[in-house]
Amino acid sequence: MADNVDDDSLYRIKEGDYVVMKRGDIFKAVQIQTKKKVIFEKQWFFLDNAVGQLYSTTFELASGGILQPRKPKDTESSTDTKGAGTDNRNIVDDGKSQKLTRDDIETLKEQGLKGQEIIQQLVDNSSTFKDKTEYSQEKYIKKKKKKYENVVTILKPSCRILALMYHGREPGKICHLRYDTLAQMLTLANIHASSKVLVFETCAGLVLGSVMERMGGYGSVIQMFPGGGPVRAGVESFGFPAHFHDMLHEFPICHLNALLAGTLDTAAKDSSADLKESDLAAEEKPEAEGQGGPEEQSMETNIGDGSHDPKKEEEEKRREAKAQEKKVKQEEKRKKLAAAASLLEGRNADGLVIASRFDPCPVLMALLKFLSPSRPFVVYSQYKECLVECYTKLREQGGTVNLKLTDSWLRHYQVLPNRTHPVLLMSGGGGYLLSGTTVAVELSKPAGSRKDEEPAPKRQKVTETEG
Amino acid sequence: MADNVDDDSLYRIKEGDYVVMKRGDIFKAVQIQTKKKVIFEKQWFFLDNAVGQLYSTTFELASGGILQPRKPKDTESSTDTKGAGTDNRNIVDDGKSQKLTRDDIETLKEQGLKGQEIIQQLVDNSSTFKDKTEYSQEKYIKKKKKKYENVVTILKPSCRILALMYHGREPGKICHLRYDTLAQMLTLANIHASSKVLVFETCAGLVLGSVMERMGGYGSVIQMFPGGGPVRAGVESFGFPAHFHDMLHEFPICHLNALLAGTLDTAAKDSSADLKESDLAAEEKPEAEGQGGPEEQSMETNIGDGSHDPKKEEEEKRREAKAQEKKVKQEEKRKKLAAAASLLEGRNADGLVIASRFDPCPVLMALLKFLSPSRPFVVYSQYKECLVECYTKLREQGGTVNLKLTDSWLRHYQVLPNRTHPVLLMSGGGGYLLSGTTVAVELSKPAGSRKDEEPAPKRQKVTETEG
Amino acid sequence: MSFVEYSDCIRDGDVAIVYLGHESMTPVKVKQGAQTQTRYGVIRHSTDLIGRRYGSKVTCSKGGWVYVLHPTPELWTVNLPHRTQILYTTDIATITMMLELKPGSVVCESGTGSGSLSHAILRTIAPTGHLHTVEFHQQRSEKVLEEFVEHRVDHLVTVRNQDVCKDGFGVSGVADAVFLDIPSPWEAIKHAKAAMKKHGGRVCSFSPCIEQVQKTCLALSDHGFEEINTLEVLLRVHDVRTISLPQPDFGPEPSAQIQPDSTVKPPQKHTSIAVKTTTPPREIPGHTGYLTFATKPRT
Amino acid sequence: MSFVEYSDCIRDGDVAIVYLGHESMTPVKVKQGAQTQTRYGVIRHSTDLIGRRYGSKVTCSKGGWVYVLHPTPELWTVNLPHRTQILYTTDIATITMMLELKPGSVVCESGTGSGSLSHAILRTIAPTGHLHTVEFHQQRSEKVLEEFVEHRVDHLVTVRNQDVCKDGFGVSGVADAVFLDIPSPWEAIKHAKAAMKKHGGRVCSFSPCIEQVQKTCLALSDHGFEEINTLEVLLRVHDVRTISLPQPDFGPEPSAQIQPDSTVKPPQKHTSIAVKTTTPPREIPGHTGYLTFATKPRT
Repeated sequence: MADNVDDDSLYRIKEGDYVVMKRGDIFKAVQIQTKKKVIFEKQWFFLDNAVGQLYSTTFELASGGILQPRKPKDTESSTDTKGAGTDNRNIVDDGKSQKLTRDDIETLKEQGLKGQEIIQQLVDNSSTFKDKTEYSQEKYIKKKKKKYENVVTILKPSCRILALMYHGREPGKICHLRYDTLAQMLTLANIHASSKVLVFETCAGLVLGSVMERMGGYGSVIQMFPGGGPVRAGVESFGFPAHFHDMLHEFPICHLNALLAGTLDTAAKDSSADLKESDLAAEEKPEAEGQGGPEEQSMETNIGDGSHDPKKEEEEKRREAKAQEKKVKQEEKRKKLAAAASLLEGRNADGLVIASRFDPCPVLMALLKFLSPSRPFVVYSQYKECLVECYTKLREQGGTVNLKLTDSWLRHYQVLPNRTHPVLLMSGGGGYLLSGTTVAVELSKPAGSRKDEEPAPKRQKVTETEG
Repeated sequence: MADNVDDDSLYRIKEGDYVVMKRGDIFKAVQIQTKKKVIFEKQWFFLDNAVGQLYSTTFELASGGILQPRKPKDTESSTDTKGAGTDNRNIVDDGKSQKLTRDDIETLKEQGLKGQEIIQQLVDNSSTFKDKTEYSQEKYIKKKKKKYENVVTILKPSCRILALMYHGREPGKICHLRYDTLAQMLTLANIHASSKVLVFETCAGLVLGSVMERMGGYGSVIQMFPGGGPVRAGVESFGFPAHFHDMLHEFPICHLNALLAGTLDTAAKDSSADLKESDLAAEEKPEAEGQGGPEEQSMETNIGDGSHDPKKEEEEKRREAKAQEKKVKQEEKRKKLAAAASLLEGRNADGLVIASRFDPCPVLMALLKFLSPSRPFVVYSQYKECLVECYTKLREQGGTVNLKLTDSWLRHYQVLPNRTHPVLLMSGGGGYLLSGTTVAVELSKPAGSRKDEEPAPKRQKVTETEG
Repeated sequence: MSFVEYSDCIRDGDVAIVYLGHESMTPVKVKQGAQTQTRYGVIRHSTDLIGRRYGSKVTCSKGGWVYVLHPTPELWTVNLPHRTQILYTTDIATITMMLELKPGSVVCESGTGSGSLSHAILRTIAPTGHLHTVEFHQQRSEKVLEEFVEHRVDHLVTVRNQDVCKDGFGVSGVADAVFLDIPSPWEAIKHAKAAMKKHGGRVCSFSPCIEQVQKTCLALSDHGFEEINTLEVLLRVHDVRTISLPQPDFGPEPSAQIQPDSTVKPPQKHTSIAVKTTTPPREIPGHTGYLTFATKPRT
Repeated sequence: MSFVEYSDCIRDGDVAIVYLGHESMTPVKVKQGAQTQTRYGVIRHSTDLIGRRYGSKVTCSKGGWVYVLHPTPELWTVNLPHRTQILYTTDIATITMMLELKPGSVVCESGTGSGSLSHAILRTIAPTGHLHTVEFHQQRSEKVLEEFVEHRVDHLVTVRNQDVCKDGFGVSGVADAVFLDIPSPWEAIKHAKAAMKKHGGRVCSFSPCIEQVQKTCLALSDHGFEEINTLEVLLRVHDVRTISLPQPDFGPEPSAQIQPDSTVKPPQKHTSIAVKTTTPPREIPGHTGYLTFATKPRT
């Protein structure tokens, strides 16, 4: 197996790449920047030496925060734990009173538990801890943990890795969407290349990025976003090639009513500038409960407090420059909005994915209107009650079939000779999904489009008869 | 191991015994009555020959519905299926397209699936069924099923067996209470001998009987019952010795408000007969949604339609006799009611178990008042929402600690060499439990007893201020 | 129509899914002049299907109506003719993510079986990926290829009729991912490794029995695979229902002065309240199989 | 106080459970003159506990208060000093029912461990049953006997310090039920059989690993046990919560004439609605052990 340079060049880490650092099963996304200190699991180091190395290389941490590629043979072997005693509950020696086996601990790591959490597990599971007679096992484990603490593997990001990372590190940022639930969403929504997909999410961009990965740069994705602007930290972490971003469009939901009513004006005429100014101003507001909001506000306050008279002119200049900049930005936004609006106006999207902290029912009802008939949609919520409401509304309204409210149960296993068992801890819940397929809305139904409105008097008459 | 006659006499089936018939894992409760035809799994036979035999004996069905004890060596062996191929999905012969293995089927039986349901499983799992090319496996299974069809085992009833029986045959009658959930209830309520336990159930008596079994005839059980009378078919099936029934008391919940208000008059004085008559009349009403209700009504209607003049006198006589009978019965009822009321009046019960089709919240709130402090209670509901309401009310009201809303997940396993796996079908849900412990109610709180009422005007003032 | 690209209208030669009602569907090969019998009467392809929009309501001869749906791998999974045990969407979704499949991926699969997973793989790796699928059983491999042609995905797939444990996948050094659903997956691990790219990739083995999993994990470890992880995923369906909850009758309410502090509201006799809830089906799948994933490192 | 019978009032020598708050309790040996430190201050046994009713609210020296609860096997299980891994209430409840325990049952158990299950067994078989419990580890067997005395259940139990796999349970032909929680249960099956009544009875083995289950099932089958059934039961806790659900802002609502048929109600800007729901804990026990039950037939 001689090195093939052409082949390998695709897999080399470059400066500017978005990568994922891995230790045990702890992940952290980071961009490769030379001479920049990164902190991972309470240790700091530089990624400079990773540049030029192959992805999936494991590095050892040397002093001064220097990474050194580990020899390939040095991979950890688990053979030393194979075939050990089944459990030690009835062993005489009280020192072995830790109910977690080493394998259990390894499995905990596999699950993505942090070292500290593992130590907590050890304490919780130690029969002697309460009696304070023995800590040697714990010390052993700490040693074992150290072994993991001086290595880091650099991975190419993927939907799998980022979904595992967010679920393990910051589940709150992704509405506690578990990786297997995300997997169900991508499949249930039939996400694939060359389609047109609507995404509404407040999952840090993880869901949007996963949809984009599955579309491979083919087709279009329209991100429907709430508040001041789309959140996409998670999308960046995927490290997509530049052309992937060409398929990505965005539309602020604060214009949705206008779009549906046909009153959204996206043409760049000066005459209508006032209207659009106000329209666009709405977008400038920071997201109601977003992370960035409060920080921004406090910064503005500080500037206000520290302003002096002599600096006023300078400030005015700056303001003018800012205003100009703002105008250019607004023009860009206007174009973007027009592009997204024209994609939506056909009401012929191929799929809809919703996963947010917002009440899903109004979101679903509004966005379903943009789908072609016979297309799948899927809504995620952390709370079953929200989806029960969606289900009920959809059944009342018609226009969908194959409605299914589900969740999934996920358990990992430790598979080792003579000590195979499910992992002792599992996720309590991965959230709920409502999925279904759109169908053509009956033309005679009142829920139809504007074209076929029945004359109002006739309809009233029917109501009267029924009443 | 010589036969010990003294020992065995305890285990012999007697006429009049309540027993459970078993085939595979299908159970049916029946009373041993000579010369009485019983029907089990669509076959009829007589239990006469079971009398005098030991419990747990397996019988073969001979012609004419005669039972013949099977030779002890004739137990079914599963060795023929040991170590067979792991699965046959990729085997060439299309005839082996049944994805359920024989072991799976045996396991289905172990789970309590009926023969018909197993056939359905086979059909569902047959890859060729849809294509209608092959039925040989099914035929084989039918043969296999026949093997089970001519034997029946007679068991002594127990909580375990009856809980399995009801869950498998008539889950609707026991509010879909799964056996493991019942097990949790008995443990969470700390049911044991020599305590005083309140039971409110509409589970055919299964829950009541299980509580009685766990109390072994020591202590008292007060069945709080709704509607016309306590339902106890399930209690009979336990076949308790006569003295067990001495500990069982009953109280109709339609008198609960009167009992709580101290206005329930259970003395047998003629002067208050009117009041009590009406009180007791309330009990005579058939249960709102009970099984017996509609039938009874239609019978009355028939009698009314078919009545002739010459029969009127006879009818009147009958009516008088009935009235006399009714009086005696009412006197009995009055005594029973008085006994149960006096047990309740101390408000010092040791445990409370609720499992019914009624809204559990008002039931729980009313019955909790009869518990001593520091006593456990447990409420079952098929629906989580009901228990969320109970939880919320209890948290508002105080007087309880350790509140826990749970359900359990139960899965059976097929354990066979080289083909160990969870059983392919599992129960979708076993219902929900809310459990907790009572504590002393604060005397200063408004939620306390009658003694410490605040003057009404003061309280109104507070309300006004808040408004 | 194709299984990897949506069309708006039904054309001659399409495969359409006729939706008859709750959990009742049937696949139909659309053919000029043909007709399909349903419980609601006849559907005439020329007039009722061809040229109509997917998702349309079609009225059958007896006056009943159906919806005609565009096929997707997920609809196919619940409607395909079973020639073997098949993989269902819950496992398929997990496999797709954990194997890191995406447009352009090259995948090896064995056995092909009834093609349930194959269609989902093809949907995900189109338009630039390729599936090499190996099926031991000749008749089955021919049948599935026929379906790939009908579903207009045959340009993305190569079907091989051979024994993967003996002969491997027929390719080497090309696969990003390998999937095994065979009785003895441990015998195919070396072939999986050989089929995969030098740089590495992901492998998955599906097995119903734990003993198969144990042997497979050992084989994966022996062949240098890393991040070996076994999991099980089960779908839980929640049926939305409104239930009627009878209220208990505690008898006539004593006057309010006696118990002004009671938190129990006066229950109305013989009334009941409606509660919106969900109930699980009485029986649900308790096991499909264990999914074992692993990473092939650079070799 | 006893673990098998309720008392109304706290007496000298009792073991009481002090409830400090949500999921925070501690067992206290009540002793005239003694005092117990809590985070809310000191509890003086003579004045604060003895003679008070179980379930009372007790004010501590710092002004905080606690509840004093009557001990039950279930409260003991969550408060006992761990000397080994213990069995929890969900498994205990299932074991108790499936072993058909009731007043009068004679039970054999090994190992005794920290006595979590033993207390639950004793509660159920009192006042006429008996527990024979075997613990290999001498120190542990002495400690648990001490506890049985303190808990006033020692008249119902015999503790033996021996190796059940070698020496059995020390009784024969008396047990209605046998419970095994040892590393090699298959080695103790013959002793379980010998300890059981001639007429028969029930046996249960608890094992964390599937390999133990496989060997145990084989041994049970070899020794003529019937109705061999392995199951797993997991508790799921639902935390009751009221969540606040933000409503999306779709911008100014167009006049009603344009879309009179819209089912979407005008969303109010920056509002949210409250929803009562339950959430699972982030992590829950994913496995305790497999429970294998079997019936010993008449021999």
